Amino acid sequence: MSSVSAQDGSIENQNPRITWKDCSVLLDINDGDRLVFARLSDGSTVKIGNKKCSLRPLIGCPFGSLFQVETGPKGAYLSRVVAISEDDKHEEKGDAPLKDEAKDNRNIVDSNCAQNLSGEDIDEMKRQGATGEQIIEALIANSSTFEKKTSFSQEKYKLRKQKKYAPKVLLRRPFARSICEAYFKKHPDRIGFLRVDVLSLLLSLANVSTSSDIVVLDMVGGILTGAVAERLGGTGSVCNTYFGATPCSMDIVRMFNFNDKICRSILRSPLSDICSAWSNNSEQPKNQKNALDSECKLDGGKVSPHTGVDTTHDSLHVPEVEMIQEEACSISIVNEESLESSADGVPGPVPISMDESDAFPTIKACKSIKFGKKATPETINLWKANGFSSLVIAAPELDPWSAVQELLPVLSYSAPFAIYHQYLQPLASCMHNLQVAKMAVGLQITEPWLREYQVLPSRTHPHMQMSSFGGYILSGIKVCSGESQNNTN
Amino acid sequence: MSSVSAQDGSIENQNPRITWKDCSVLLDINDGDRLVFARLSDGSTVKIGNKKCSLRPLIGCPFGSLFQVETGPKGAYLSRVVAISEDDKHEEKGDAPLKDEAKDNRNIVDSNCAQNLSGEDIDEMKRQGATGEQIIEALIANSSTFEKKTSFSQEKYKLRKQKKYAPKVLLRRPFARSICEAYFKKHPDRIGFLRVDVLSLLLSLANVSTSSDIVVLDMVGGILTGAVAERLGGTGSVCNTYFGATPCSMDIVRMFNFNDKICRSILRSPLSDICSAWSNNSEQPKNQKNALDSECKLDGGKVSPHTGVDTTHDSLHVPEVEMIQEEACSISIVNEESLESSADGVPGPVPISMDESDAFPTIKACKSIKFGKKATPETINLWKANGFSSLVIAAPELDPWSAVQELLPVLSYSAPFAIYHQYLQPLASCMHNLQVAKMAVGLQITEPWLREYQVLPSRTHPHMQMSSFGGYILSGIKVCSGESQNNTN
Amino acid sequence: MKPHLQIEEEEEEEAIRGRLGSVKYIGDDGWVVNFVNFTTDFNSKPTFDKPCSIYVLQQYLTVILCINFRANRFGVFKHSDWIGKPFGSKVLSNKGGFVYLLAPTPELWTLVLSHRTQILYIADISFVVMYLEIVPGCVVLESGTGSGSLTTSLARAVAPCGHVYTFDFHEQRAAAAKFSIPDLPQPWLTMPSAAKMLKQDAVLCSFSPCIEQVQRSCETLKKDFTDIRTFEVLLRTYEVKEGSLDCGNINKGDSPQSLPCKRKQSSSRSSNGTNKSSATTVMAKPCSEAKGHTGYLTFARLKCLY
Amino acid sequence: MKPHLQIEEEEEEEAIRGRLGSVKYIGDDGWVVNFVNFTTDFNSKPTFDKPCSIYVLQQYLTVILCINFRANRFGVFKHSDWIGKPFGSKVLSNKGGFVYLLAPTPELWTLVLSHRTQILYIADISFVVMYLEIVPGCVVLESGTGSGSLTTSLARAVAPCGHVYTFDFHEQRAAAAKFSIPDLPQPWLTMPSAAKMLKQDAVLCSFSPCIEQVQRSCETLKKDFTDIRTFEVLLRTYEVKEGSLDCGNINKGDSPQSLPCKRKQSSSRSSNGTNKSSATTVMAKPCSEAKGHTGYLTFARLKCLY
Repeated sequence: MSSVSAQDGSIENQNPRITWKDCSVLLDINDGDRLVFARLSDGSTVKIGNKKCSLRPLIGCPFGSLFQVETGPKGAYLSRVVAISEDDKHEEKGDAPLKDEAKDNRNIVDSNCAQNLSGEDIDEMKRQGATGEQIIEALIANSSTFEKKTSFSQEKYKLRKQKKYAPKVLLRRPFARSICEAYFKKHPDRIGFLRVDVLSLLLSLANVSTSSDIVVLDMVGGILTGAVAERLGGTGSVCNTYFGATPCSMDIVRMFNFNDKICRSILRSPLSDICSAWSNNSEQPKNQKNALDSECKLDGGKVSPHTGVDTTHDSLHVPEVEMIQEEACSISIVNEESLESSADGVPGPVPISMDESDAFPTIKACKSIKFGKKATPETINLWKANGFSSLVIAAPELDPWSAVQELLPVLSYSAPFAIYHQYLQPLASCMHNLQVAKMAVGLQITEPWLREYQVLPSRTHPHMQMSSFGGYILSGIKVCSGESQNNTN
Repeated sequence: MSSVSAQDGSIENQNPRITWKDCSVLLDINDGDRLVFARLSDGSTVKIGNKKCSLRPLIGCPFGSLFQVETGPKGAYLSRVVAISEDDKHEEKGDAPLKDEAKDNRNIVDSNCAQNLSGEDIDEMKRQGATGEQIIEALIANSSTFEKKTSFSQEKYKLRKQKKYAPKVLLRRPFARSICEAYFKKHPDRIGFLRVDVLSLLLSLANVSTSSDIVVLDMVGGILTGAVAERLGGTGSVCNTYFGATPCSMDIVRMFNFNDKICRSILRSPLSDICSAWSNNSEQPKNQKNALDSECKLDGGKVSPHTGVDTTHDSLHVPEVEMIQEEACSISIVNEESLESSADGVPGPVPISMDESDAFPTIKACKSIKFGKKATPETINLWKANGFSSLVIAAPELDPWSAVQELLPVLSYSAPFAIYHQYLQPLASCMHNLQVAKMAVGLQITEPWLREYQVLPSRTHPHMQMSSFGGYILSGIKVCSGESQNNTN
Repeated sequence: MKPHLQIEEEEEEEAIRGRLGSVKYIGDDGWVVNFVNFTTDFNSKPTFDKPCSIYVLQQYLTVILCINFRANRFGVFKHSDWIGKPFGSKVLSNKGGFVYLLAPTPELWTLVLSHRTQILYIADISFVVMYLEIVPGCVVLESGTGSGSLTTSLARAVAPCGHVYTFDFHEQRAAAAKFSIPDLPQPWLTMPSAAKMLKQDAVLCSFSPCIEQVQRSCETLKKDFTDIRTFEVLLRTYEVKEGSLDCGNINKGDSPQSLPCKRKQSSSRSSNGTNKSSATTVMAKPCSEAKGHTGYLTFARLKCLY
Repeated sequence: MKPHLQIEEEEEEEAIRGRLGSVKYIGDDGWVVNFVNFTTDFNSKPTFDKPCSIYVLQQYLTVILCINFRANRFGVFKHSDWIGKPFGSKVLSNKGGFVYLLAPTPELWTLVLSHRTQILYIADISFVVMYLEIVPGCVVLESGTGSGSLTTSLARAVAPCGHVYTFDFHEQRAAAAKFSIPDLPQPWLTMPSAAKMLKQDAVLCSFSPCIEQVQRSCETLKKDFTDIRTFEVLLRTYEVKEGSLDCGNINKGDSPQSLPCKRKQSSSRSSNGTNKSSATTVMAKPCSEAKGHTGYLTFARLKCLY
């Protein structure tokens, strides 16, 4: 099996392949050593090493482009690297790694005096305008041990020097995958230690699919809400619910390049509103299910009647001017520098930084694309008419059974649910309670295990360091506990 | 790193490399398809397929010998297979698997009519005295699809036929490793699902080493007791303790080919006896530790004074005639057939069978090598003088903290302990209690993960089916919780 | 097209035009699968000798459509009783046995297949969809349809307006929806042509059971692709039971408490005369057997060349 | 010989004749290793340019012997205070800090080393000793001493009357007791000679970090060995904490209960006005980081040829 995906961008500009002004990007510096979220503008910059580089050269470039820091008359700037065809490289190097199998490092004594080039020499080269590559070449030429090393060690040496003297910046699309990976690598606590394979399994097990109405309890910074919305692509709706009166943060949704349609599909509603709507009328959603069936349309661009969230914008229930500013988040233009100022007390939501010195910007001004509006009573009633099609919970600090007891009733029958948790025992208790109450079938607790490999000639092995834990998932399908013989319509 | 082990049998005939009459062996039939424990005697037999073969030809053969079922004038018999040098094989086959890489099975239709040889034809061949190999050759010659198969599929085909028509029996040494593997594969419930890597880790974490006195709570059929005794090699002692009045079964110890010395090092004692001995005198064992130090000898054949179990036999505290028959197990000679009769009601301990039709024999008569004698008060006092040097618990049905509370006091300070359990939560509670009470340091819960690989040209990958769980281990080191400034002797 | 994804070879009872139908029987201790019929396209009748497009039409699944499921050991079920029932309903047999009627999902489909031949499992599938960054509107090419287990998930992810093109090289297999690991074609042969078909920055995934295929694929990929990464995903499942652990009767020695491995008995055994009581709790542990390996997933991103 | 197994390069305070000494400092949250001195042989002074034999002399460890451990951030410890104390004692510093005096074991030795360079870990070591069926009296040959982490465990298993012969090819490394994975020699070169030295039915083990080494080793082994099996062993550790989960304040909406990922706060937060109370319990979960790979262990049994 091999699969390839290519987007044709048929959904209105949702995931274009070329950056634009004000778009959100993920900068991968030196092969994952640093990961920085940024918004591209004429004024935004990124600090690499001790140099500040403008992000303007990145605007209009395809995602996937590689840049390198170069020094011009006006200081450091990012310059696009043209990919070298591997054909030439290959012929040149051949299977060198195999040839020197018999070579080993037994005679190399690490004395720290193998390098004849001093720090001053290098500084002098820089002053004279030497490129990173030239410095690396000089370092190799002046190393007394380089030639004795195995080609593997030589590569390692070069890579180390490249990272220092010629850092590379890869322009990446901020998708659920890359955002989750970036957070898991740098700040796993901010996404509740949710690993990307676990997130992907949550979405599968909850059957997140087009035109669904998905209720999420997202206490993992918004990564879950964003990932669900990305999958829905603006069809259906995501209801981000929360206990109490204060919504959970979903700052991470800002990292996605969501268009208007997707932003509008992300709604918030306190659990109390939802529960009270359901309890006002004790009728089960299943009773309306068939009635609504005839209204359903396949076409993704049409009205999705069971949600009230219109994908073509004209039947929106709340006029845009009525959006409650406090509860709606907005995507705004700021540049990478804003971290420092926000750390100094600029008001706004918690800044999300990926590194001591890197941050995704805080909100300052708004060219507003809003997401996370509060759901209106009308929307809630439309949700209620059908019941939610799936439930996803990622609330590391919450007892799963408490949440499930409140949230399972708002699901339609046969709707799948998936609950992420870091601890096994609370999920086990929850599963046991669901079994005893016969509220669900297909219950299982799973734990994915992810391993990455280094695949190199003669040096293939799993990575030596790995994440040994990504979390547990309890999943199941809600059923009618009684026989439904009498319910035929 | 590469290690090789060769035994020189310097400990009095403990692990000879050649079988003898009455020795216990593990028969590996068709590459692990069946595993049978048997005791070699003139009359013992093993049933392979529908043929009963005498085990007599195995007596006097080196462990590791391979046998094949052949049919002679007096019926089926086991005949030793002389190993073929791989040199010849290799030249002949070359790298065939690589050559037919482009071949695949796309044109093979499994129609079940590819074989032209009927069951009657094969029966007729057998009547005419054809060997297994001849039948296999005939099957290949009469297969219309064999030539079209990839060499990989051809090998698989041959192996399948070989297992059916020319079954092979490998004569293996019954060591802790092979016994544990055999049980885990065929009857994991009888050893509490204790996987061999977990057993090995238990022994390491408990620092099982020469001349130690190890207290074990073995509710896993005796595999733990046997493994510990094997490591001690007759030095020191194993105290198999138990709750209540009825000892736990340690039938599996019979599978080991233990000599007299090792058998005598395995003792039983109810926990109540041990605990009451300790409480009779509240002095801590640490106070005697230094006093005994000068008596210790390095030489493995000498008296091990802190145990009372003498490795040279002359200072044994209980005369052999006084051995309590009910509590001592014995190794006896029976043959593989005895399973059937024992199933029909022959009295004796529970038979341990590895298969529907295979069994390790029950006790019938005794040429008695006894193990598991009840420890005398003198022995218990000697244990008490030093404290036990380690504790190992494998009691799947028991709450670990209950057991640790009783057993930790009988350990000497700085003694390591290791507890196996199938459930995480009870071990977590136990660990937490030990931490709070400051009874131990270096506490950790670990879970080993074992994976086997298929390594074949162009077909290397982990085994598709694996044991995904071998159990958890809680380990730690007992310490003095108070400052011991005043205890200097 | 129907034979491709139909896995039970019983005859049809009713002809249902192009709708998804899936029935799962839930036994006392988990899933027991009796029948699944899974037609994936509504109007067209594509065949598998040429690439075809597959949609998963979730919106249409409000009427239960089931065929060929007549009886299991718990009795006979009348299908006419089922039609029109809401999903999630429990329906009874003549003997009082029951089944739940569930809406089909790609996961249920995969679960059904997992009882049969080698397929991609849910952990791999989920990871592939996520890693390839497949969102509505994407166009995906799948080489090696196999059982269709990945196909249904890809289709779900690209819906409503994307496309999945899928093909298989094995005629009989495409018809029988089987796929066995050692006979897979060499993935590296397809990679240069994949590179030509892909858009810039598109991501490729190759699933290979053996490490040698991975080694060779990675070598080949280096020419046109970058960010080549190889992963393995496995799934561990846990079993949950209610039970208790014996807290022992340690000092008295008056009640026989030998505890050989009789698992069934333990929780009901009374421990008399102790001050330790063993309360019943919910206990979870990993299942003992698991899929030890499915395959290696190699991902690569097409280089940006202009 | 001492420099081979001594890993801290501080000077000695007292000269201790050939005894094992190991001191581990136990911090508030686990092991912190300050010093280890580990001399493995009693009388001889073998050097590592020729094979030597190593005994672990557990019987002699009733007097604590420590050197070079003078001070840590918790204060200064007087070594003369320690001598003669029983193992397991807690001893205090001038500032009230404490250490426990523990008898050394191969596991403690390995634990100490794990803070430094690449070595064999306890799961691998345990499995190797078990799989090679090493019992008292065995004679074991170890090629590639490395850090000595396996050696001490082998020595423990063969004691009291067996022998471990060990050697290393790297002069400086044997002296510095380091060993780094990619520079390992090719194990397949030593296998034919190993086959000549081994007794019939003896078991060989080869530890290789890369799969290509395994593939090549297995090819080479086929000539003289049988039952060739390759394993990988990893260890997952669990962290235990006391805590509680929020049971929420679901319906009222009157108390602010937004729960972003502030882990520290959660257990102390009061949940007013609910009938659900969150009791404190002991909770365990796997540690997030682990050794993802150490190496492949290939075992093989010498063929019976006579």
